[in-house]
Amino acid sequence: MDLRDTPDEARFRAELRDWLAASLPDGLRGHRGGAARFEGEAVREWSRALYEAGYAGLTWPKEYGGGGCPYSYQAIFLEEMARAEAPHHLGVIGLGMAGPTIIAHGSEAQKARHLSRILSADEIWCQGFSEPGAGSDLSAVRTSARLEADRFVVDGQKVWSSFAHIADWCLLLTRSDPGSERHAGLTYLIVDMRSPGVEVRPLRQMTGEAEFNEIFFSAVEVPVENVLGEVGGGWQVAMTTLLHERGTLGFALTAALEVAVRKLIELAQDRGATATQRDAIAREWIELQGLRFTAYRSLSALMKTGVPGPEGSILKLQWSEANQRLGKLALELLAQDAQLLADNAPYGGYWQHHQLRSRGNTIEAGTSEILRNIVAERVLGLPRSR
Amino acid sequence: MDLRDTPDEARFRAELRDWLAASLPDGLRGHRGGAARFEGEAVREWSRALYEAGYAGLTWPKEYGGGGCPYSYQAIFLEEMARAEAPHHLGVIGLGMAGPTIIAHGSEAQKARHLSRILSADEIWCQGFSEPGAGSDLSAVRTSARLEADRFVVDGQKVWSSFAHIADWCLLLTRSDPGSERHAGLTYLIVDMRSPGVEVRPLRQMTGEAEFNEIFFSAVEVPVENVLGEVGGGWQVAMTTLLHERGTLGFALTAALEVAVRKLIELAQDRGATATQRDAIAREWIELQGLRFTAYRSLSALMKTGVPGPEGSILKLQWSEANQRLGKLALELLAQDAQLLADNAPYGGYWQHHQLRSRGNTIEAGTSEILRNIVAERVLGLPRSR
Amino acid sequence: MDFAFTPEQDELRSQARSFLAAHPEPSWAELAGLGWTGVSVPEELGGAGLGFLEEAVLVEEMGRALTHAPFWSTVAVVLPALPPELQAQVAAGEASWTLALGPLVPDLDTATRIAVVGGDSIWELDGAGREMLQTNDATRPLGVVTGGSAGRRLAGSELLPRMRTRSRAALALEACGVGARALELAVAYAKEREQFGRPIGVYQAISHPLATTYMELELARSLALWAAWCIAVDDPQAGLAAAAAKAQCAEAAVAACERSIQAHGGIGFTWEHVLHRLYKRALWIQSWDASGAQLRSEVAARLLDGEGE
Amino acid sequence: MDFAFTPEQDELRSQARSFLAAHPEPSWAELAGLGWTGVSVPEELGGAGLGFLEEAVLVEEMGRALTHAPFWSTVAVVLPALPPELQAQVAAGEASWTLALGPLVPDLDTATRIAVVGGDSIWELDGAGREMLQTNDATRPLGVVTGGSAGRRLAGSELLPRMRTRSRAALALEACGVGARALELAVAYAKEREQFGRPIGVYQAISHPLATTYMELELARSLALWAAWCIAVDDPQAGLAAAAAKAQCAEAAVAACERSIQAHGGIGFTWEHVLHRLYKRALWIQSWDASGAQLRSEVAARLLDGEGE
Repeated sequence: MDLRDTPDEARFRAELRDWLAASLPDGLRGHRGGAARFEGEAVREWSRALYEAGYAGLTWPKEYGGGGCPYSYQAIFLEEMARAEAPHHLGVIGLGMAGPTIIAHGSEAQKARHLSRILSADEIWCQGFSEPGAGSDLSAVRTSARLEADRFVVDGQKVWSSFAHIADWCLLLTRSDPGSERHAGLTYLIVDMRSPGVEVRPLRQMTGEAEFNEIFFSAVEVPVENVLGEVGGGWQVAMTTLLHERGTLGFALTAALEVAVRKLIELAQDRGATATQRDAIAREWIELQGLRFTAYRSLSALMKTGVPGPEGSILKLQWSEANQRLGKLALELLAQDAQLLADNAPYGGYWQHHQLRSRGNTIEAGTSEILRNIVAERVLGLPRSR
Repeated sequence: MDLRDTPDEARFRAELRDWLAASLPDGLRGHRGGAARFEGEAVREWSRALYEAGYAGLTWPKEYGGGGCPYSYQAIFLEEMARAEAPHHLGVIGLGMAGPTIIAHGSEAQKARHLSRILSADEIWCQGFSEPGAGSDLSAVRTSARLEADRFVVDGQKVWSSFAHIADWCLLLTRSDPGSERHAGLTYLIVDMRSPGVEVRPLRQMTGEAEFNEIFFSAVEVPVENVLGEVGGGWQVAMTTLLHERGTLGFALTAALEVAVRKLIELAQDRGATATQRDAIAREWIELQGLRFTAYRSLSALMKTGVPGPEGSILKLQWSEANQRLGKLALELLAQDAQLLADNAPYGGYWQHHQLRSRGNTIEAGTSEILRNIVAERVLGLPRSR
Repeated sequence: MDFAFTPEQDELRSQARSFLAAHPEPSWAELAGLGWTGVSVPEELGGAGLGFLEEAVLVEEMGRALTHAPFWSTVAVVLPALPPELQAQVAAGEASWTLALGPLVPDLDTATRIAVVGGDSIWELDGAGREMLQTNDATRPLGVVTGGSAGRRLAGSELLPRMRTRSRAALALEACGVGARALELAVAYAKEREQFGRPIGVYQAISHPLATTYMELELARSLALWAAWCIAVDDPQAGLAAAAAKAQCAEAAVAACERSIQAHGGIGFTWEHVLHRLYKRALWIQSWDASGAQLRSEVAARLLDGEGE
Repeated sequence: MDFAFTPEQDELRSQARSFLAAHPEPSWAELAGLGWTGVSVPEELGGAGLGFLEEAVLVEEMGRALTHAPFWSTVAVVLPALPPELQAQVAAGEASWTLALGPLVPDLDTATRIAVVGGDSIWELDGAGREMLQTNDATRPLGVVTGGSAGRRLAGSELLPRMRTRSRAALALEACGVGARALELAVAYAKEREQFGRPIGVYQAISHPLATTYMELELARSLALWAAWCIAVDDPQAGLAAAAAKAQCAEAAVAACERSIQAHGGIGFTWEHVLHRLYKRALWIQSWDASGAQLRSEVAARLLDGEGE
């Protein structure tokens, strides 16, 4: 056990920190997240800069243009990016989900076509998983893909798809066997978002911003060579995608929480805090350290065994609740000023946005109810809940 | 709406308060509850004194020796008893459950034999509902009653029966039809606890005291005239018992909580409290007022419509959690002295006992899980949970 | 001991519920026409001569409906400070009021007149500029006043504690309305929305938090009604009851909205759904005047130090 | 970055788990025979020359087993203050220690020797009377010492903060052991106990609180291991980490026991079941030295006022 960076890790961290200090444009620093993270040419240029410096796809194999680094490098990368308050590479879905799934299940042609363009932010991806009738229950997918000669014809609707409004490609889960039920008969397709019949409508959230989209598919033609994995084997491939989503997610979340806790402490120093508020702030700082070191423990297991430790399954859930408590605590510190938005608001409205946005954290990417089921069943071994 | 006593209620309260001041022996004042409430001749004498002063069975019909008073009198009685820290009448089960069930479903002979003796504490009752395999699921009762000529022969085991070790009679739920399942085929029997084949074993709790008992029945003979209600109709009769248990229970609980909150405030004044502890104490005091006025609202509905308001269903659950928080808060105020028991303990160990005993509050008389199901299904109308 | 509304009060509630459901932004004249703005104004001044319990019914319903009107600021806050002829104007629907106590002033977009505190008196503020701010709860916006000067003297400032007590009790009641509606929406959704082949209300992960919400709201409502009754009969516990009620009801309403959003899943997080507006009102109520912690600190001072008795 | 135990440390844990399951009240000589009392004592003094991480493994396992022995007070608290030859006695199983800092002294029934603080030094207390008190946790009883006088000087009192940090980290680790065992008992019971025709673990009202317990305990354990590592390598954050860990682990263990009791229903509330003993140890740990709130107030002072940096 040694919680310090190895000499190689320390060197990587120091270089990255220097590079960030030199390369991150001032306009992008202190990025508050939300819809702003998709927009503007600056974010795309920043993504390209990350790629050119070798920071895109750190853990991807070198043969596909990645860094071939151990997972700890990705963890360090996420920590330092968050500490610098730098926006993420625009290709979050491509780097974290589509790319790894293509590496695991894709054809050589698919690998050649997509992987390097994902790294360089020349291709932006979105995913098409959730449907209006199938939120937590992914196996209830009804978007249909009908095989006609050398192409699938896709009809249906997806929802809660971030990046869809700027995406070039969609990783789409469809039902290719109309008589099938639940996990069988699903096929995973790579869909060109510029195909005729694809329509994207932004979904406005309670923050007033639109970060997610609905995607409507009407008779969209997808060539059979765009099947990812086997026809009818979509469920297994989708599970790979979700596993990759959850791999180093904990680090990204914890690193972002660290920034928010630091800002909360500054807020309390600026405005003063009562004894009960100080107690709550200390509680959140302690919880953050717990999350951070739990992410380290999970990562150590991943690096030793190739499988993330069971501790990792708890990070998203605990983070989401911590992030919600943090936002409410900040509003309490702001008192009546918490009502102010935009220009009048203290700290540019950071906390007002944070607090409302955080209500989505326990819903998106697996609701807390589903995640508790998963912990109960897969980690504790309790019987499947009804 | 008028939260004040009516002139009649005010007179009743004033008389009761004077009577309590004059009649409650010093040795019984400030009674901490727990197993002590069963024991000693003093409690039995006190019960008889309550009876003689007309305070036993206040809401029972006059024809059965009761007071024939409105429910508000019972509420006032419970409040004043708690404020005086007086022990309850020893016949809690008889007064609150057995008596009302006999009044509703009993034969004339049963009424004549039991009712007045319950009031005078000459008969002490216990109930036999829960079984080792049927805790929250009462319909899983397996204690059998086999009809042989003019008597039932009872075999089986009951558990969590308070007062059984001093009881003269048991209100016993049995399965009289061996082929039946769930709510059918149950029969309610009145069992003489001195019958051959009845054995009572005290169950020691985490407090170190034994407040509950196991009751073992082997070939216990019960005459058929001791069936309460119809043979096979035990479930319906049992529901009457439970309804009566929950009728004015809220008042008894709230009144007891009021005493504990008062003691908590005294403790905080004696020992000092931090700002966070003061916040928690205020929260509990506010919660107590919420419970108290919710009990009033439920009572107003009961007096107007004959049915307790739905608000009443929440009192036991909310009270139990409040009582648990209170105990933990007191231990926090006691700091390391919280470890001390018996003679060394501050306040004679009141809080150490209170805190441990309170862990049973969310389990006994309907677990909080079952009570939440009941609120979800019967009050909110949600579908039956699985 | 009677803790139930009269049939007339129940009737007022059902009238209010149906009117407000149809009119989220009623004009002041419409509210006056219904007799609501003068419900507690004496009959000789054109009011109904009723009391705070009837006002309680109305503000609870306005919370539920997220009514955008200066009813709380006029009737719950400023009315007791108004001389008889100004009370008559309120009853007649000719004037509505708000109180500028701090830099942020509520209902400044709709209230026609402004009261301020200066020295030992409460005055009408004349000739002030108004600037509306972009704020979180669009149904109760805040603004700032600029310039202006003290006009007519309305009352002595010894009335302020009573006004604050009424304000807090009314906000507590509004919070009860907000919370109850958020819960109803969640219950309806849980009966109808299916996942894994069953309505989600069968899952205790959904149903138990909603049961908890029901329980918290009922407890909170008992406190709000206690405070309302104390005000109606001028009970000396009114200030304490209103502080307790405001603390508990605001937090219960916020939690009710949060659990309702969670039960709704993604749809509850959208701009189109009413839930976020209920949530923002609940947050408004929580942040206005004094937070739960501040109110509990007042309560603790009374309980532990005997202050304010 | 490596946050995993070595195979040797894992082996020590499995040895400890099986020995302690069989010996809830081991003699000091038995513990010495296993090499545990001298695990961090230098090899030249008869110890194993290992460090706090190995001690961490042992105290976590002793928490789980509710071991009744003065291991925490001797090894986690007093050991660093002992001169070499007294450390050798501990390693050899010839002496065990407790520290009398306040009126209540832990492990006074089993520890053979007593350390006290006086002036700028830590001393051995000679010739004191011992009186055991009736206390809540029978596996770590408290007593009071009477009379006695300062004997040998053990160390300077500047060691006290380090001793307190070790004490807190060790209690945090014990709490992890207690909580983990309470959770395991609840999970096993939820798989086996049937109600309404199904094992109760299928009901989310049972399974979700247990999932929450797992999550809280894992988070808490990460903090305890962080603190242990800081102590092992003499990291300057050790004091802060130990305060954070003690606060979080004690509360997580108390909550784990409470949820486990609840999941067990009536049987979990009985004297015969081990749960109440786990619960009483968790409460002991929570109340000893400083409560969660006191520790958080230390943490807040560092974060907000820059104290102790």
